[in-house]
Amino acid sequence: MASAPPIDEGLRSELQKQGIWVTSMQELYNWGRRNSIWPLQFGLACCAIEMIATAASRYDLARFGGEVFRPSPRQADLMIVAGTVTKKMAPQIVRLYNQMPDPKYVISMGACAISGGPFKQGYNVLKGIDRYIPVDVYIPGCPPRPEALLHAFMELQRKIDGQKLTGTGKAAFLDKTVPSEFPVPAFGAHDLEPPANADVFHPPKIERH
Amino acid sequence: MEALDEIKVRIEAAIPGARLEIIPNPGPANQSSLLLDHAHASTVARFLRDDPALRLDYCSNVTGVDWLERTVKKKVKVKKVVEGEEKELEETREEIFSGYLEAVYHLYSMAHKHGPLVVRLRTRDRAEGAHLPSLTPVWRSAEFQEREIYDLYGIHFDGHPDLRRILMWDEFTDHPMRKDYREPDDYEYEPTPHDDVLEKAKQHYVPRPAQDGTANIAAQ
Amino acid sequence: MMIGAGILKGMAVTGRNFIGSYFEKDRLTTVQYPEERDVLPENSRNFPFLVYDTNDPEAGLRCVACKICEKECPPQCIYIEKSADKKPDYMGKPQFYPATFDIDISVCMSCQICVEVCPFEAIKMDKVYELSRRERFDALLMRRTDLAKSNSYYHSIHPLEAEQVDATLAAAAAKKKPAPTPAPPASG
Amino acid sequence: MSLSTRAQHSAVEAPPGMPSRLDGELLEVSMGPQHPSTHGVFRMNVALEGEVVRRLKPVFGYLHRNHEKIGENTSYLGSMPYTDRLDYICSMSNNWGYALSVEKLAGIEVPERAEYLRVILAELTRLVNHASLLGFLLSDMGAWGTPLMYAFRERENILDLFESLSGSRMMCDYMRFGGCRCDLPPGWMERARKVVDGFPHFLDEFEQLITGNEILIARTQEVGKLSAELAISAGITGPGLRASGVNYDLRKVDGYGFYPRFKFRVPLGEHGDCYDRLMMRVLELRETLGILRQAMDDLPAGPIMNPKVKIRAFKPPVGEAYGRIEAPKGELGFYLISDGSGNPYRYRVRPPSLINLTVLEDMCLGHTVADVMVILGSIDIVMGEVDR
Repeated sequence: MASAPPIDEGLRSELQKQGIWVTSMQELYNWGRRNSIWPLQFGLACCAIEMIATAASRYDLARFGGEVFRPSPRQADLMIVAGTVTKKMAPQIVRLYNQMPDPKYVISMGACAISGGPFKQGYNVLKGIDRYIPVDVYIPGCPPRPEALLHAFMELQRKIDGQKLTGTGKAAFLDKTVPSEFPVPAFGAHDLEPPANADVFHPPKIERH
Repeated sequence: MEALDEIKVRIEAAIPGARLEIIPNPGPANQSSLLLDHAHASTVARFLRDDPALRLDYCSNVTGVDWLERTVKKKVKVKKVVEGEEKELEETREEIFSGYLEAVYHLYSMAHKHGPLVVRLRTRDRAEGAHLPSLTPVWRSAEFQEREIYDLYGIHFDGHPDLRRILMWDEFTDHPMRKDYREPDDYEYEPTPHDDVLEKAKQHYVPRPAQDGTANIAAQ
Repeated sequence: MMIGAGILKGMAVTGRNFIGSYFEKDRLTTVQYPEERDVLPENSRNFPFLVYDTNDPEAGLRCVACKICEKECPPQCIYIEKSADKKPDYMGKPQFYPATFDIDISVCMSCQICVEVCPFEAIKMDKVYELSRRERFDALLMRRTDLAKSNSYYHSIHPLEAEQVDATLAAAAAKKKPAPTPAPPASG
Repeated sequence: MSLSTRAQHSAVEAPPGMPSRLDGELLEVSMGPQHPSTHGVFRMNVALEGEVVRRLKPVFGYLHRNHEKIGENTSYLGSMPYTDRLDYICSMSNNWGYALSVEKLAGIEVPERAEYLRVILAELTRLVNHASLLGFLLSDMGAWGTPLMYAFRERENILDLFESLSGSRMMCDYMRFGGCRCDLPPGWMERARKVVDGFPHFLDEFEQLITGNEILIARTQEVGKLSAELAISAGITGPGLRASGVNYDLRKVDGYGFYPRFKFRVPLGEHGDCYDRLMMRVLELRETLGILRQAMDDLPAGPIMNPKVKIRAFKPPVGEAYGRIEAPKGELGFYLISDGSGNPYRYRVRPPSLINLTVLEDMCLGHTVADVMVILGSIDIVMGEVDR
C-alpha cells in the first residue's frame, strides 16, 4: 500500500453529510485497535487496587474497550505496570513483556513504576521499569486516581491513532529492525545484572556539582 | 502477669544452669526484656510456653536488631595524686561495646490474655555465620520470621526446619538490613538529591573540567 | 431445600441490580469521565505547588528557600537552591528566594508533609490529576515556573483553607507592622 | 445467617491413596508470581499428585520494598505516609498502629476526640477491607466480576469519605502521634452516617447473593481446616484465628483506643474451615457497624491533637516499645527502638498477612489445586504487608 496523501477533511465531512463514510485502511485499522485494548491482568502493589477500581463499577474501563483483563500475556495488548517493581520481580516482568504479541504497549502507572517512587532508596527496588522495557505512557501519582488512569488510557489511544502503517516513521511494531523482545536481567550476587538495559534506558546527564 | 524478676527467679529455680539477665528498658513503654543464654534458650522457651501461670503460647513478633560496635565516652571522676595533693579529677574514658546481632521475641498468652514478655538472644559478634538457637520448634510462628532474620541479618538459626532466604533471591549474598550494608550504585538519574544520596548521585554528574579541574574529576 | 435454590436466589439479586440500575440512582454509579467529572472535595490533594501573592509569580512567591520541606520530604523529591541575594517579597521585606525549586512528581508520594511543615504557607497541594506524559525525565520534573500558582488559584481549589491561611497571614503581618516603624529612627 | 446450612459431608476431600495416572509421580507447578488470584505477586511452588497438593512452599519477596530499612533512614513523621502503603487497602489502621507504637515509645497522651475519630476511621477501614475481601474471594472462586463490582461500589462510598477528610482515597496519612492531622470537614458526619446506615442493605443483599449458594458451600465447607492448637502455635491472628474458635481480639484483650467503651461481640467460628473464615467477615461487618454507630453518637468535641507534641524534629527518649492493634487482617504490630535521635534505630513491622501464611501448606495438603486459591483467598493477604 503506497502512502496516499491524506484525504481532505472538508471533502470527507461533505461526503459524510451525504451518508458516505470514507476512511483509509490505516484509520480503520487503528480505530479497531484503539477501541479493543486488552490489558494484562497483572497487579504489583497499591496501584493495582486503583486499577481494579478503574475497571469496577464507578469508573468502568469498559467504556474505552479495555475491560477484558487477560490473565495470560499471550492474549494481552497492554501491560499496566501498576505498583512497585522490585529487583526480584523485574526479570518476571521483562519475561511477561517478551511473551506479549506485537503490537504491545506499556503504561507505567504510579510513582513506583516510573522511578521507584517513594521506595526508590530501597535496596530491592528497581528505579523505574523503563530500565528494561520501553514505556509508552507514564502516570505520576501515588496512587494515581482512577480518572488519571483513564486519562492515560485516552493518551494511549491517541498514540495508537497516530501510528502509521507504512512509509518512513511507521509504527515500531511493523519495523522488523526494532526489537520487540528484550534481554531478561539475571539475579546477581549484589544486584540485577545488568542494572539497566543500555539500549532502552537513556537518562539525561545532570550538570550540577 | 508476674513481674519480670519473679519470672526470672522461677525460671532459674526450674532450670538449673540457665543464665538469665534482665535488660532494662529506659523508655516510658516499660517493656523490659529477658536475655537468654544459647544453651538453655529452647528449654526456657518451653518452660515459658507450658508453665500454667504464664502459658505464653503465642509468639507474636520475632525480629533482628543489628548493634554496631560503639564507643561510649564516659566522664569518670578519678582520685589522683597531683603534686603531692590528692585531687578529684574528671577524666573521659572510652568504653568500647563490641557489636552483636540480636533476635527479639515478643511473647503473649492467648490462654490468659496477658503479655508481652520480651525475650532476647544475642550472638557473640557480628561476624558472618553468627549462630543462635532456633525457637521455631517451640512456636511455629517464628518460622518465617526467623527466616527473614537469616535473610536480612545473616543469623543462622540452629534447629530451624527450613532455613533459606525468604525475601531476597537465592543468589544474593549480602544481608541488607545490617547497618553497614551498602546498596549497589544505581543513581544515574537523581534530579532532586540531598544528603548521602547527593554524594552518590555526584558520581554520575557530567564532568566540568573548566570549573573543577581535571585532577578533581580523576579523583572522583 | 431444592439444590440450586441458593444459586437462583443469587441470580435474583443480580437481576434486581441489573434492572434497578435503570431506575435507581444508587445502583447506577458510573461516572462518565471525561464528559462528566466528580467534584473533588475541598481537602483533595495530589501534588504540591507554590503559592504567590499579587500578580507576579517571580516577586510574589511566598517561599523563602528555608529548605524545611526539602529536609522533611520522606521520598526526597524536592530540590531547592537558595538564592545568593535577597529580593523584596510581596510585603516589601528583603528575603531569600529559591533560585531553583524542583519537584520530581515521578517520585512524590502526595503525603503533604511539605505543606504541614512549611512555616510560610508557601507550599500547598494541587488537585490536578491529568498528568499523563509520554516522556519521563523532563516532562515529570516540575520547575519553579511550573509550580508557581497564584493565591486566587489556591482560593479556587481550597476555598475554606485558603481563607484561613489568608487570615493567619494578615494577623501575622498586623503583628509585625509596628515593629518596622520604630526601625527607621534607629538607623536614621 | 446461621451456620446450619452446612454440607453433611465434605465435598472435595481427596482420598489419601487416590490412584492417578502419574502413579505417585509428583508434578511441580510454580503458581505465580503472575497469577490472577494470588492477590498480588505471590508465588507458591506446589507439588501435585494428579490434582492433589502434596507439598506447597510459598515464595515471598516479589514486593519486598524495604519498608523497614527506609523507616530507619526516615524521621518518625516521615514514616507515617509509608505505613499507608503497607496494607494498602487499610491505610487508616496502619496509621493507627504506628501512631500507637510511637505514643508508647514516647509516652504521649491522645485527646479524647482524636481517639474517637481513630475508632471511627479504623472501623470504616474494616468495612472496606472485609467488603473487598469478600469480593476478591468470590472472584477467585469463579463468581467472575459480579460480587467484586458490588463490593467496590460500596468501597467507593467509603473512599469518598476518606478523601473528603484526609485528601486521598487510599493513602490517607491521616493520623499523627498525639492525635489526628485535621478535624472533620463540615457535613462529613452526616455523610458518614448515611454510608453506615446504607451498609446493612448491601450486606443483606450480599448475603443473599452468596451464602446459600451451593457452589460456594461445596467449595468452602470442610476445605482448609485449621485447628485451634495449630492456629495459636503458628501465631495466626484476626478473623482466621477466631474462625477456629479462639476468642482473641485485641480490641477486647488490649482495650486500646476507647474500645472498652463500646458494646460489641466477637464472632467465633467452630470448624475453622474456609466457610467459617468467610462468614467471620460477614459477621464482623455487622459488629463493626454497631461500633461505628456508637462512636458516631458519642463523638465528643475538643482538640484533636496533643499540643505538647511537636511532630517535626520529633525525638523520643531512648528505649523501645512494641505496640499492636487489631487490624482487619490480624495483629498489626510495630516494634520501635529509639536511640534518642530523629530516626528510629530499629523499625519493625509485625505483618499479620505474612504470619497468617505460616500454615498455608498445612491447610492445603490433601486438597485439590483449585482449592488452594480459595484457601489463600480466605486467609486474606495483601502483598504490601507480606513482603513489606
